[in-house]
Formats: sequence, structure tokens, C-alpha cells
Amino acid sequence: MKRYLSITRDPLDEAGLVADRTLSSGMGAAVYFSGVVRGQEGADAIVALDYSCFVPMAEHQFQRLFDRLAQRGSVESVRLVHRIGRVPVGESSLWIEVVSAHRAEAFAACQWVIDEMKQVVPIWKKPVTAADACLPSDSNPAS
Amino acid sequence: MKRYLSITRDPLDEAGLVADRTLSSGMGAAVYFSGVVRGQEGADAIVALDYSCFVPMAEHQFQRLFDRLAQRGSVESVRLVHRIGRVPVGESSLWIEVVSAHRAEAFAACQWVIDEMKQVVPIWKKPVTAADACLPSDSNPAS
Amino acid sequence: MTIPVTFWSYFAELAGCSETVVTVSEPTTVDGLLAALYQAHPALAELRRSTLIAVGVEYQDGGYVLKPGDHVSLFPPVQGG
Amino acid sequence: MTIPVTFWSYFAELAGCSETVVTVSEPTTVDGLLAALYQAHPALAELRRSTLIAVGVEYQDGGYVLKPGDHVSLFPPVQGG
Repeated sequence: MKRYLSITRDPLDEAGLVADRTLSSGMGAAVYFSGVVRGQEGADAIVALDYSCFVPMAEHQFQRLFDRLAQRGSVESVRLVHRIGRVPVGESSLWIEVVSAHRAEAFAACQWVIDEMKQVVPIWKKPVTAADACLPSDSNPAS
Repeated sequence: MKRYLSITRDPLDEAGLVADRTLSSGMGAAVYFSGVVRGQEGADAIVALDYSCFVPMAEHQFQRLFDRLAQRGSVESVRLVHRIGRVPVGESSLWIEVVSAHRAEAFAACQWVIDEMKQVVPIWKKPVTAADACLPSDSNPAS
Repeated sequence: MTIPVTFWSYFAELAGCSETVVTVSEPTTVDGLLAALYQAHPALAELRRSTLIAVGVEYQDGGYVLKPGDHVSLFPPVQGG
Repeated sequence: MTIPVTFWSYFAELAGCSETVVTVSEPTTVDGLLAALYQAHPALAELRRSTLIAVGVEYQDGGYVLKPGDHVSLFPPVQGG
């Protein structure tokens, strides 16, 4: 199974990622997901989320998820980008693509990666309100 | 609900479609599906699929599906492009994007559109082998 | 009343043409039209159970009563995607 | 044996620091380390039921026996995506 992982402070270039897709001739389905920061967190209006990340562990845990995905045998490639640092409302924090022979597998695998990620990958978010927005972003160690 | 529909003989510009996405600040999830022509149809190696389409009825049936999707109330926008004519192996014949507040809704709606489309939208495909490939594509009326 | 009928996908090959015109007396249902059509195109009759029928751009069943100006389409199960 | 401990997300604010070092006798489990840590940082003790614990880059539970060179991380439920 091909895999690409990036945990980055840069804005996600979704169009570029899509343009870079490669698949073999047996593959019939690419499912991709973009998770976008909403303007509301609970009851409060926010302007951004500050994502902090324990990067080495996050990379390791993502790779463990990908190992488990590879064991399912039906996915040819998974690509995942998680943006960290300050992500403004309306911009993507997460992008995942799964390529498989058939769409049911691709949809299931894409959702599985998101569900599992939300259990084990050490990334946290902190709402940023308009009042906070002039302060520097979360300064967790190594984030 | 915003909707965009295109039934076209042109190759799908997925990266351009992704770059054109718009969403309001309450939206948190964009789910995409790209259906790619596989090099095998049943037991036979193929080089392309010829898609024919009863275009006015296909457009009408897609809009009826979108009407039903709009009634669910959770989807902000759906965009769908179906390529017709000859689509080579490895290229996309179908692209769908669903934007919603939450990912579960977006995944469910995207799959629902595909499932329903495969029941009611008058589009047909015909395998093209290497031996056929020099012949003109399927010449159904108005396709 | 004359009703134009279009055959889609491999139904055109089975019918030997992609369009025809059927003359029926009024009132006639889709089933009545099909009975006349299947006489002329027996290869299509064999696939009647998996045949989809539209009048204009809407699906209709055999009980639909045809009106002047209706355009009927017959086709096999759809395969979009 | 001294074990460095890192606090992630709002655990750093509750602890008043993002890293500390805990001195423990050998052999000591993660639970033993936590007992010492919670004495110094009672605000963290209140969240013990929802605390995730890693040694290096792997999750471990309280029974894990610490070795020299281990680095412990404590953090609240993760929120990626």
C-alpha cells in the first residue's frame, strides 16, 4: 500500500494534492475528505483553531493506522495531510484520500482512518476567538 | 442547497473543481468521490469505456435526486460531473462533492447520490477493447 | 396517434434502429404500445422484464395512458458512474 | 532514575509547565510515577480518568514498568481532524 503523510504548518494545497494522484489500472475509486474549520465551536463564534501536535508520536500513530489499513488488503494508496498551528475558519485542517478498486471499500477505509485518528493521534485544538486572534498561537513544546 | 451539474464529453478537471469550492463558515466537511475507469471489465482487459447518455432525462433525474437531497436539509452544496463519450482507463468518469456541516452527513449523502444515480440516471457504458479502440465511440442518438 | 420511440444503449442494436414511430389508437397505455412494438421487434420482447420505460424525461409504468406529443424511451438498466 | 515527563495541550497549563523531571526508584511502573506526579500537580490528578499516557511514541497503561531513558507524555483526549 502506498502511503503519504504530512503534518505541516502550511495551508493545504488540495488542488495540488488531487493533481498529484497516481493510481494503477485496477483502481476504480478515489474517495477524499477535507475537514474544514467551522466558525462555531460549541456555542462560541471563533475565527480559527490552534492545533498543537506531539509530532513524532502523531507520525508513529498515523503509520500504525496505515499498517492496519494495509492489512485489510483492499486499499492501494492512502494520503493524509494534517495542518497544525493556527488554521482560520473556512480553511482545511485535514485532507485524506483513499484509492481502492471499488467505492464501498474506499468510502469505508476513508471513514475508518478518520474515526481511528480521532482516538489515537495526539493532536489537540484550541478555539481562537476574535479577541484572541492578535495573540500568538498555542506554544506547546515541539508543536 | 447549492447545486452544480455537468454532463460533459471533456476530461474532468478535478483539481480545478476542488479549487473552485466555496463554503459558508458553518460547514466542516467536504467529501469527494472520483470514479475511475478500470482496466478490466468482468474478465476482459479494456482500454476505455464508451458512456452513452439520454442527456435531457439524465439532467432531469439528477435534479430530482438533488431535490431529495435538499429535503434532507443537512447538505449545503452538491457538485456532480459525469463524463460521457469515450473515457480511457485511469481517467475519471464521475466526480461528486458534497459539503455539509459534519462529516457523517457528507459521507452518507455522497454515497446516497451514487447509489441512487445508479438506479435512475440513464447513462450506459460499453467496454472498449484494444481491438475496438480505433473505431469511433458509441453512436447512440443524442449521446 | 403516432408515438415516437427511442431505443437507448444496446436496445438500439437489438431493435435494429435507434428510433421508430408507432401508430396506436387512442386511448392506449404504454403496455398497449409495447405489445405493438414487440411484434415488430421480438428481440426486445425477451428483455421486457429488465426494460426501463420513460415518457419524456420521467419513468412510467405500463399503465400510463399515452397522450399525443408523448415521446417514449426504452432502455436497459442504467450504468452510470 | 529520572524520568522526563511532557504535558500536552491544556495539561501544560494545569501543570504550570510543559515539561518536568520525576525521580523514582527502580522498578517503578507508570502508576508509581503518576502517584509522585499527582502529589506535585493536584490539578492533573482530577483528570486522571481521562488522561492518556504514552512512553516514547506508544500508548502505555499504568502497569508499564519504566526503564532508564523512557520519556513519559501525559495528555487529554486527542482532537485531530
